[in-house]
Amino acid sequence: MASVLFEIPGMHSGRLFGLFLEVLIVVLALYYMTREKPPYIRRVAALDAIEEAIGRSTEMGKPVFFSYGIASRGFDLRTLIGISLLSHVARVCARNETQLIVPTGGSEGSYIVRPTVEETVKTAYTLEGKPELFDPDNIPFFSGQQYAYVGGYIGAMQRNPPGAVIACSHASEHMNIAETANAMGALTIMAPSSTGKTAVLATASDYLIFPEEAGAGAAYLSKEPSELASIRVQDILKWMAIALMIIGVIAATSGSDLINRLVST
Amino acid sequence: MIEFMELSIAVFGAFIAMCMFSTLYGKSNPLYVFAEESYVGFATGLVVIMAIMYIYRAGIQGILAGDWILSVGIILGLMTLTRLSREYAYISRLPIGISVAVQLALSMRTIIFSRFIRHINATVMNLFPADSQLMLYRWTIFLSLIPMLTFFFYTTEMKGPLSWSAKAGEYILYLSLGVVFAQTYMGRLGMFVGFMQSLTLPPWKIPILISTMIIVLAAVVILDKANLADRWIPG
Amino acid sequence: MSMFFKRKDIQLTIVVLTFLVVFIPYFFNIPALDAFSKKLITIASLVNGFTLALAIHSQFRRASNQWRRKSRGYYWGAYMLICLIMMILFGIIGQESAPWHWVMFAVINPLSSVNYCILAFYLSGSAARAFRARSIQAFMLLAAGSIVLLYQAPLTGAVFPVIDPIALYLTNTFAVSVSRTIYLGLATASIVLGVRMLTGREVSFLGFAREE
Amino acid sequence: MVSESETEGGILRFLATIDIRIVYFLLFVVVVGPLLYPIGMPISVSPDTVEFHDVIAEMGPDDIVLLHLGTEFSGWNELSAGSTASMRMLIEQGAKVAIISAHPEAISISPLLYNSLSDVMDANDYKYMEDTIDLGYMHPNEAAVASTASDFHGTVRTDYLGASIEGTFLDDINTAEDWSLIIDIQTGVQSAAMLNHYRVSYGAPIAKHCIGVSVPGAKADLDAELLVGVLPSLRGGAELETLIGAKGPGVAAMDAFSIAHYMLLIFVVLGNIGYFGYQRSASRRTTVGR
Repeated sequence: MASVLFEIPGMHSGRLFGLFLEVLIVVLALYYMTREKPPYIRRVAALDAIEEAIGRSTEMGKPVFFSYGIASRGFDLRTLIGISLLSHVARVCARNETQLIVPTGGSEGSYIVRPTVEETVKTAYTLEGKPELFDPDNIPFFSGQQYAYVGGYIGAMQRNPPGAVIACSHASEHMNIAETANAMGALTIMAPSSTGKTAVLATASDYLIFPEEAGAGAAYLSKEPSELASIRVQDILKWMAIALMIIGVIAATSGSDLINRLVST
Repeated sequence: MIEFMELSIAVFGAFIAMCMFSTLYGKSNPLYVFAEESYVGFATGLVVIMAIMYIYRAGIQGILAGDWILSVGIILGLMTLTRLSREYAYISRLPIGISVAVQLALSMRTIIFSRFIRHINATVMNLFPADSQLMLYRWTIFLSLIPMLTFFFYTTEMKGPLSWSAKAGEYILYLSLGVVFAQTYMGRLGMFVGFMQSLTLPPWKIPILISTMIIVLAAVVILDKANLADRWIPG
Repeated sequence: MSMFFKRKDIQLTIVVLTFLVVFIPYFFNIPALDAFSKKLITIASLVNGFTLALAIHSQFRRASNQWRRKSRGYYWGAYMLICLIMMILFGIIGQESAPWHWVMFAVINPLSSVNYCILAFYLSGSAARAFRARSIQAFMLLAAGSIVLLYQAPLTGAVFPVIDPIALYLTNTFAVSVSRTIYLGLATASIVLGVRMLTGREVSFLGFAREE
Repeated sequence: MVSESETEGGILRFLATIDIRIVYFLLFVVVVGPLLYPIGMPISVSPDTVEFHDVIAEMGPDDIVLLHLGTEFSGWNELSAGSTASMRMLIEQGAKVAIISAHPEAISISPLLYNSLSDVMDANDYKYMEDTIDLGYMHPNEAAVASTASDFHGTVRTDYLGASIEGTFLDDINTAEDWSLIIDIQTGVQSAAMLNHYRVSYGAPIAKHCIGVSVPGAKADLDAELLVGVLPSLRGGAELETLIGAKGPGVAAMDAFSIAHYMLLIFVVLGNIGYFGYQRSASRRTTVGR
């Protein structure tokens, strides 16, 4: 760690730039959340695959399995992205009158998340004008234990072969789900939540949604200002990171550690 | 002389492990369900007893030692139990809200350092150090990181140099994922090798392992061929 | 009184105040607030412990539903509950007791182990089946993966030392930059999510339904 | 009669669409075989392991080390060799060690660790409560990790069996910065929380022994100086055993480890030959048909 550029009395040393970034993110997020005009957002290819997968299941008369992960940390970023995608998938399924099965459980955090998921699916069916098609038995709770949940999930797929399986934000069980779905002949769309899982699922799924794409996809589909703002602010911060790195590297190579000291301040 | 305890653990442990492995046969069967339901029951029991122990040690012991403010934690914790009732579930909003707010603050106050600033710091380096290997590493990280970041832009139109950079980023991303795949395989294999080692050491366990393997495999095949596998599994 | 718990604005105000109590002393040197925030953190860790009651409740509900409907294999639910209750009893008897020790090593140890190491099989299977150089991207994945796989077998480095620097180069550079790319996006996304929660735009965690 | 090209197509087709269960069966064989009949293949030691070793080697009788068990039984199969070797080094150097579990299953792992090193502890007159303490399951969630980092004695008062820790070497620990070193045995349980609340907030040095899945992320953290050492997977454990001259289960597992890696590579190569050969011959047949 480089030494700090300066210190402010009453503040802990080395935390100023962090606080500055936090405040900047908050201000930018609030600005984009309240702005009338939504930011430009490019089409995410994997989203087309979701529609295609549901369409294929409808033609085959088979159900669609969708899971949002095991929510091991309750309502964290990945789970919320999963639920956001779920509300879209549920609407398309309701429109096509395709059976949608949403396995829940898998962790202690999942107990708190489950009721929200049920509400989300119910709302989607109501918004499509088909509340009578909503069946709570299609949102089974398998277990609060990760691998017991996987056992239930896999068993359900084996008994009721799906046309498509869309699984987001899972932990290590992602591979078990993908492999079983492949074995059952389903079209698999996997949205892993980390680098390691992305690498292994690249070999085991028909369509792969990168961790960041899932977030952008959720925002794109929901058109919800706060989710769109999230994507916009991420891009701005990435631009900022690139700028800091390029300037910093040029400075460091020419003998100045100004940028390193600035960000360490 | 092998103690009965040790022997029974080795025999039952190998048997139930093989029951779990039987899922690799490709079909659900009662032996697998036996292993799975045993795991759900015992593991949930373990988690519960550990949670009680934690509440006792970090909470009750503290209150008994005079740190009375911790009793707020116990009261709020008891309030979360109202989630079990449809009528009074709203009461649980307060403790859950407080708990989420603390987690959020803990994460927000540190993640900017551990997942942003420190990584910018680590990238901002002199690209011409004396050590040639270090120079190669630094150049590679710098030149691979920026295209990969541009690949993940969503609110900027991909035109001109940006689209070239994003394309390069995509190739680098797949190359990197290859490396990550290999490391992931190493991890899972390490677990498997380590586990099989625990079933073969000390050597008196070897016959137990081999016989349970044969028994479980035979049982699964027989159940499948006799169409009995489906009868005893939960529907 | 129930309005206190039911009103979204009151609940959100409490959330924001709690947040600030923990957030501010991390940056500013305010000893009294810092001491209070430390206690609040311990309190939150205790509250989380209680959510386990929801776990038992859900397991009981699942088992009793199976029993009531007499669906196929309904007795497994009862078996699972017996295991659960037995484990709690063993825990009460003591963590040094023989039954506890037996369950930990004869049941939980092998099952927990198999659950994860079975992934080695799935990974091998999918690599053997799907690791194909279908496109330039897939070729890059395959080439880098193969070099590192070769290096990871300890024998290779001992017999062909030339593989080590190449594989170390790949693991020390590309694997680092891909993780860094993900981290930089993750940090910002997490903070924006925090803003959404604190400003009431994401309220599902409080039990309010998510609407389209 | 079957023509030559069709036979070739048959083999290539077999390679391209191999039955997964053959792969599964062979993986069992190549792992169990060398464990039953060890070959004793040589292994090389990587720079990461040397760096991790050097960090632990600096610890002495005045140092208090936290061994953080963020693993369940499954991860322990992969990490036991490296963890035992690390603990052996600490015992031999006389450093004080406290153990905290972050997973319910880990409470039964610490006794395994002590048992496997009981002779080393006896030989070095290393005693429970005087030199080492097992604090049990104290990290169930992120808030709990932050709590032990910022107010250790406000959260932890007894060892795992309820004996008071007052008057022990842990009296010197108040916040995370008082630990000389943290050895984090990780499958991902409270791993980020340890970085955020021990390292970023208090600057405590963390050396991480992690499963293969976490290695890329750990390498990035090592590069960013959030970690002081990374010991990757079972292979790292075997290398550490080799470095300290205490060859054990880690080294013994390396035969199976090597062969299973080669097996996967062979399948990938054969699969690609099958894929290209089968596809090419398939397209040739189509062309002739036209």
